[in-house]
Amino acid sequence: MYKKLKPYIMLAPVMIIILGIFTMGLVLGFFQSLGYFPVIGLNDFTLKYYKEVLLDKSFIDSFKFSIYISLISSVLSVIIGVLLAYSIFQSKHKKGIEEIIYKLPIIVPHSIAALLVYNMLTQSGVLARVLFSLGFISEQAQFPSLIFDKNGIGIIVTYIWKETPFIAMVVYTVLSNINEKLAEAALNLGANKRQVFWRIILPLIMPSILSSFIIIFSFSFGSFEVPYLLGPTNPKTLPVKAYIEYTNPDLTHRPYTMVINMILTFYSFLLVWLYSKTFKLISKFNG
Amino acid sequence: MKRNSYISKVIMCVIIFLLIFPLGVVLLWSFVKIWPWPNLVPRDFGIRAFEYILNPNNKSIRILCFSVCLSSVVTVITLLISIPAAKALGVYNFKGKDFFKILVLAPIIVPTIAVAMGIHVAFIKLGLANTVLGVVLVHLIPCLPYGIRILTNVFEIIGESMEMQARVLGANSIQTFIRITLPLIAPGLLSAGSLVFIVSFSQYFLTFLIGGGRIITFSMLMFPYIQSGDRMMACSYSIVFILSTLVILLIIEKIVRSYYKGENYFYM
Amino acid sequence: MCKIELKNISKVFENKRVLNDINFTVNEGEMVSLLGPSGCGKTTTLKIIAGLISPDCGDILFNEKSIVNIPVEKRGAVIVFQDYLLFPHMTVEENIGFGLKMAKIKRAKRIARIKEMIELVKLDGHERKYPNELSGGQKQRVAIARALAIEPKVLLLDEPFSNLDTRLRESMRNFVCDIQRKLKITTLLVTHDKEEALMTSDKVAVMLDGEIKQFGSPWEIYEKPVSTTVADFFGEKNYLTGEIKEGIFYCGIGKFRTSFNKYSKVIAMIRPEEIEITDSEENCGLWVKILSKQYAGDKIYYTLIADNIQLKCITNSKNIFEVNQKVWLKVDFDNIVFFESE
Amino acid sequence: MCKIELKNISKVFENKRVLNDINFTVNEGEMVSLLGPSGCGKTTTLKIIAGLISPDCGDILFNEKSIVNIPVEKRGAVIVFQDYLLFPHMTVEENIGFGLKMAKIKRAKRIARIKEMIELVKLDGHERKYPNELSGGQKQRVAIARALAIEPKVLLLDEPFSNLDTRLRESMRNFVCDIQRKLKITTLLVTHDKEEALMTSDKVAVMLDGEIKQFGSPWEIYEKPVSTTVADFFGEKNYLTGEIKEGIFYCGIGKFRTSFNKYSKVIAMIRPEEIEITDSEENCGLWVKILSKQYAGDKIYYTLIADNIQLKCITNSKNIFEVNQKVWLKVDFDNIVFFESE
Amino acid sequence: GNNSNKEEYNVLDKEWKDILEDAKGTTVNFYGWGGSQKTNEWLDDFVAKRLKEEYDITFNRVPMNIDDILNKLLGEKQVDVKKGNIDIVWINGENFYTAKNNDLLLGSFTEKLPNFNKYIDKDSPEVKYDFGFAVDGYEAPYGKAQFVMIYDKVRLDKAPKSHEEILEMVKNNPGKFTYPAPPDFTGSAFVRNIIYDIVGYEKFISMEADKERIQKEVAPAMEFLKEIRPYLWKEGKTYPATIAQLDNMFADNEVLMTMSYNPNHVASKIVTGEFPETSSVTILNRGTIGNTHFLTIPYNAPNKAAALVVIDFILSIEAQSSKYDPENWGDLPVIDNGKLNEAEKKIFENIKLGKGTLPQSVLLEHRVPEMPANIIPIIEEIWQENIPVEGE
Ligand SMILES: Nc1ncnc2c1ncn2[C@@H]1O[C@H](COP(=O)(O)OP(=O)(O)OP(=O)(O)O)[C@@H](O)[C@H]1O
Ligand SMILES: Nc1ncnc2c1ncn2[C@@H]1O[C@H](COP(=O)(O)OP(=O)(O)OP(=O)(O)O)[C@@H](O)[C@H]1O
Ligand SMILES: NCCCCNCCCN
Ligand SMILES: [Mg+2]
Ligand SMILES: [Mg+2]
Repeated sequence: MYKKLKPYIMLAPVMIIILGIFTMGLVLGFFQSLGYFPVIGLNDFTLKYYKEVLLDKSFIDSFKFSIYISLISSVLSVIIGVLLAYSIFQSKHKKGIEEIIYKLPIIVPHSIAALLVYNMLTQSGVLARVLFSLGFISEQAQFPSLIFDKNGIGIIVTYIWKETPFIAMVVYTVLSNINEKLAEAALNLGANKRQVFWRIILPLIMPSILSSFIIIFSFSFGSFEVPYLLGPTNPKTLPVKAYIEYTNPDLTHRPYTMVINMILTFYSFLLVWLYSKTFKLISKFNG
Repeated sequence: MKRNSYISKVIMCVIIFLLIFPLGVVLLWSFVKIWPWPNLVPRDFGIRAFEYILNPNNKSIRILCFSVCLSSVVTVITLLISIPAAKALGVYNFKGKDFFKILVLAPIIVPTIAVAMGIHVAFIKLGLANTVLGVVLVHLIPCLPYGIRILTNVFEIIGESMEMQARVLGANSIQTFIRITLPLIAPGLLSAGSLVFIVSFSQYFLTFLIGGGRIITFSMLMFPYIQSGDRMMACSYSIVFILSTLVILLIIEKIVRSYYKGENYFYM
Repeated sequence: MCKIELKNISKVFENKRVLNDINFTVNEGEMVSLLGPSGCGKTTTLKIIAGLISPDCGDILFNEKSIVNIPVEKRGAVIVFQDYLLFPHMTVEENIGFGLKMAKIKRAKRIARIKEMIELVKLDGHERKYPNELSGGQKQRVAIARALAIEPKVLLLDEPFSNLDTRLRESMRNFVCDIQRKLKITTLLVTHDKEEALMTSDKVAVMLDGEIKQFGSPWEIYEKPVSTTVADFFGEKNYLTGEIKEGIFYCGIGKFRTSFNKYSKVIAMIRPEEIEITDSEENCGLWVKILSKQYAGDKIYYTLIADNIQLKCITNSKNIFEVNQKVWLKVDFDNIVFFESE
Repeated sequence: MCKIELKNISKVFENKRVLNDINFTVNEGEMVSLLGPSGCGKTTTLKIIAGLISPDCGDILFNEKSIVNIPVEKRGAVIVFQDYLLFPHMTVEENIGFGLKMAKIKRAKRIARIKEMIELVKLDGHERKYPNELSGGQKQRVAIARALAIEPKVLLLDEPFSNLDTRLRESMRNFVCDIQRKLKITTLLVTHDKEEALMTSDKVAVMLDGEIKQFGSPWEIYEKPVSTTVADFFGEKNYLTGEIKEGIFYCGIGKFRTSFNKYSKVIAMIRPEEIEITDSEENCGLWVKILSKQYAGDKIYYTLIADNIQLKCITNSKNIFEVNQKVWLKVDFDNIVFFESE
Repeated sequence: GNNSNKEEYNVLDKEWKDILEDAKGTTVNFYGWGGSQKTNEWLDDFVAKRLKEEYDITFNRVPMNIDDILNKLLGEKQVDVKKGNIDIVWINGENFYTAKNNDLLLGSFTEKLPNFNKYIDKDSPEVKYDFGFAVDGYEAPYGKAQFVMIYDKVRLDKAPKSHEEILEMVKNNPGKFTYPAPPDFTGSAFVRNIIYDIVGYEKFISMEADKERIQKEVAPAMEFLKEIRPYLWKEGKTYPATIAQLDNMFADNEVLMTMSYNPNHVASKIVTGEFPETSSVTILNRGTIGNTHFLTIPYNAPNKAAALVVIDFILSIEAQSSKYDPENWGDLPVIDNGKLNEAEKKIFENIKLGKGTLPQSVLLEHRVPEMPANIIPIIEEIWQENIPVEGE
């Protein structure tokens, strides 16, 4: 009996905190999204806010833009991060400085990261200046628009810069825990280095890649700072929309904030769930 | 073989350069007075921002120390409760495991502002608002997912057999935890710990709300400057922020490593 | 000093019954060998005794007391695992000293004991190495030393000598047996080496497919196997199906006098070493041809053919015969084992 | 079909010379056993041949061509590792099929081959299991199957049968040998089982402390060991120091006639199985007392004492004597090995 | 502290000297935006020091954005927290409106303050109204701001002084001008200034928050914004999200102009070296919007007495003049010049004007009032619907 309960007992403290603190918040947020917010005099439950938000033509654009940003940035971060982790792992003969410095961007808060990418990529940024002094461009306007642009390049670059080391750190941690003799065994069975990576290393670190992907995807899907600071005026990502509604001093706008947030939450859970399901399917049938 | 590791060295260096170079620019910016287009080097330098930060009147350094302590406490608590949870998720098979795995990500998935007000109300009711305890508790929320996920991965790899061996040799569960589990997960603990520290250290929205201004952290001082676009200030604060985090992390890493290294010499 | 009783232990893994109603008793201070083919459930049995796996049903008694609810570390039953499971973050010394430390043995005493153990398992000079710097056999010795260091009440050895060379194996075995006898450690030894099992143990348990097929003294097990499967376990045998009528055993290769007369339809089991071959015709011989021969140092393995029936024969290497040579075969049918055949 | 030559291979690990000037040749399709005590450098040798460790100096030739600069996966030398190293994220099937997949074998062919291998190593029903659900011996069999599946040019076996019971061991051994012979796979086998080494191999290399002490046919190694250390490797021996004068060997237990006369100061090595004991006095006997006795199924190990010198003796279990019984001892000093003593 | 709950309730009934007495030895928590080094320094170095010396009050500045402050108060209101943390809030406009409307504030307290009574022109619309909303004594003026545009004399020899000149300028310098996208505070103010410049301000001052009506009234201004769009930075396809970014773009020579709601902003930016010495401000001839920022006390302020004392101190000549000095902050004073004696007037006159700024008199001449706060989000909405173009 105890054996059966043991995992639940071990999860209990975490669940008490997550559920305990979260449920209250989520329920209140949900009520507000339904227009129930007595303290400012909204006393009726209604679906009108949902209807309004969902029917707003810019909502779909924002939704697509959000998905696009977080998907592209997360996928690229994962690829570069894994590449980085593996190459550090490979070239590690003795512990080098690179093992510490690659982690630096993790320490940098997102808003600073935005500032930093801004410094690099605007038409008067460091990159433009370098190109100018090398003679590749002759005036600012020739430098492509990478910040506040509708392709969200600035946002994506910021997320990649911020999350690549995160992925690399997680993957590197796991890599160094894998029995390296397994790679030897694979080499010995005729796998070349690439195959060792794809067939042995990658599948073994895949669970960690998956969960870090989920983390960075949901983070970038739900956070407003970077797209707010570097995004185009139109379309805005959903979190930016929600944030702008939230900061509207007219509190009767609060239900819109909550509607957008509830939709965001719902889709994040859905995507995470779908992703982990498909991942399971793939890993079952690739044999 | 040789050529391969050469290539990976090059890849590594390029990526690391791209990651680090912008930080160099931040460092530079914290001393820049003016840097007009198209100069490659700033026109004028100054130390206004650092003077401000070091000025005791605005308590930046005191608040920095407090923040470090606060985040350290949060980190320790997060890790302590993440370890059993991660072990359960990583080692055992039980009903609803997948559900729990997604649930622990909830704090990342659900936007903070969606739950902030509810949390605030709850904390006021519980008498936790405006207290250090309340802030510590609320920091656990965004920190836990990182702690749990990373440690879960580690537990999935190391499994349970070493712990079993220790139990068989007469170690009780606490001894097993301290002598076997901890050292085995130490690298993962370092990663998780540093990330959790960072997440807590850079929290500001929840700190505002629950700390209510009673508890002021370094990020609360820093963020207005980032928003106001005072690049010299923002970059200087960032540099202080980054350096202090780095120092803390290095100290932790040193302590952890020396603790387990030290065992080799005076283990009896 | 602990008597172990297993009562009706069963265990199912993923719908497969791995252990099926296991019952046996190991008396205080006894050494019992557990033999059985790969995958028959030996490791699982040890793990259940140590408390690392809980049985689906059944009870385990240590000194007449049920211990199924006692936590692992309180049972005092130490396993030496088949795959060593050395702590990777500890040196050889630290690994060996781990259990002592857990038992809160004083530093000075601990150091002395570790030193002693390291000498006994002949790992001097490797004290400061980490497991990944050790050879397979060295790892195994550390695992043994680690378990013995704490002088456990019950010692569970899972093929502890499999990666050691004959000499080291012998000396380690003697050393373990000595300690075992001196301290009266109740010991259960899983081994694939039949000689090891027969020579070192007070009793032998033969396990097949999750069941104990025979449990008895080495002599009983070897000389009086309850079935051909048990018998086969101690080296390949020759089986001759036939009938016994009036003191005569009729079979494919001829008829032989025997004093056995319990059943009429029988299978005669002839151990290869019970077959003698010579090139000089003596009394009551049988004429056979040598089909193949394998040199094994002190012995030679022959395959013989007599009337289309192949027989295995092991002789010492003094008389060497050539393949295709015709030789005379001699079997003492009075002393061989007959099983009833249906 | 590959001839392997090792030339002056040396390897130092952390200031300790693990391999010291190793030289030997394995001819095409030969099976060579590598014997040696734990930690002597056997695994290291195999890893160097496979390319997993690079030697500090020396050269390795495959078919007269140096391969030290050829990457591991191109060498075609497959190791079966002592600690299995199964891929934890792959099922038994997938593990076995891994090498085939790497070699881009077509799916249908691959599946057929995997099925065949699984049958051969008797793992039917375990195809879909993951390594952590297998018993020790099952893991070892997967490791063997995985290596053999790709029919390598060179097969390096590191104690591949150590966790298997005698019968399975024998059948696996025969199966490996069959394949080896059929495909002429040049094979190097590390084993602790002296019988295995002597029976299966074309040549035997005895390694001690990182050096090859003797390299020759099984018969040479067993019958003509170059030193007592090599001899000891095949079971414990009796050594009698003495002098030979005019065809008589004088030693602690008496004087014996011998035809050997190369040296005068000698050590006589008498294998325990070369000592015969009887209770009836025959010609030229010596009177000894039985000190202890160990039952080992088909054999009995006795310790005898004659004039304060202990002798080990192994007999078949037909004549059973009791401890303290006095028996007559017979040794054929004409056929024993003498070493020069200094 | 030494003030029990009961006393707090009656703080507005108390005598000023009792209030001073109550405030003594206590700590006051001042919550407000903390993104300006100058402002922070003025509070930390000057105000805190003087309060300690004069009233033995410990001044604790908490940097917090107004929306966070309101949310905090709102949360406390829901649970009816009697004693919060915030004593003073730096506030104005819509946020004040929200706070007042949701009963988050203490009440009418300004009459209690000696300096308010002595120096402030209570009938001035700038004191009576905050973005068109009646103040009713719920907040005390703190400083004044006025919208200005900033340019670099070296790069732009003629600063535009009307919307027509802006059009001319952008046509001559395509891609070199832009404004922050509303609802950025300054960007929104720019749009309103353009509206005023084109259709005049008078009709908006008492206009109802009726979207259709507003839409009609601002249509010409929207047309103008569309007209200049192709000549804007990035062809008007996107706009900086915050004024901070526009400032940086100006500092980096990416655009020719930036703008500010603080006429002294340029001076402090020149002092810090972010803007070139040749930077200067310009205003529109038909006037630019001015507003006042205020200080208020939340309903559940734990130390209301000290809050009153601090606000009173900030309304003193000493504080207002110190604040006006561009070396310190450069924020326009709220004191009515007419209520000062000669010596006091001298104090203000002696303060050296910051580099690049306009004298207070010029500013006041061109000062027009803000629209009612509830119109502003509607205009922002209209802008959002009309101006930004989706990518091609
Ligand atoms: N990475 C290493 N660092 C230091 N020493 C090592 C390392 N690997 C092996 N050794 C040492 O080298 C010696 C030879 O090791 P090797 O594994 O070749 O032995 P082996 O002959 O295979 O022994 P066994 O039969 O026990 O497996 C051992 O003494 C071992 O301790
Ligand atoms: N976790 C598991 N899940 C499923 N099956 C398992 C698991 N562990 C063991 N088994 C199966 O149980 C059976 C018995 O395993 P056990 O390890 O006890 O065998 P063993 O007798 O020790 O064999 P060996 O001599 O090969 O080590 C094997 O068939 C094995 O495949
Ligand atoms: N807002 C700062 C959070 C920093 C932590 N980021 C970790 C990477 C995953 N998003
Ligand atoms: Mg086993
Ligand atoms: Mg080895």
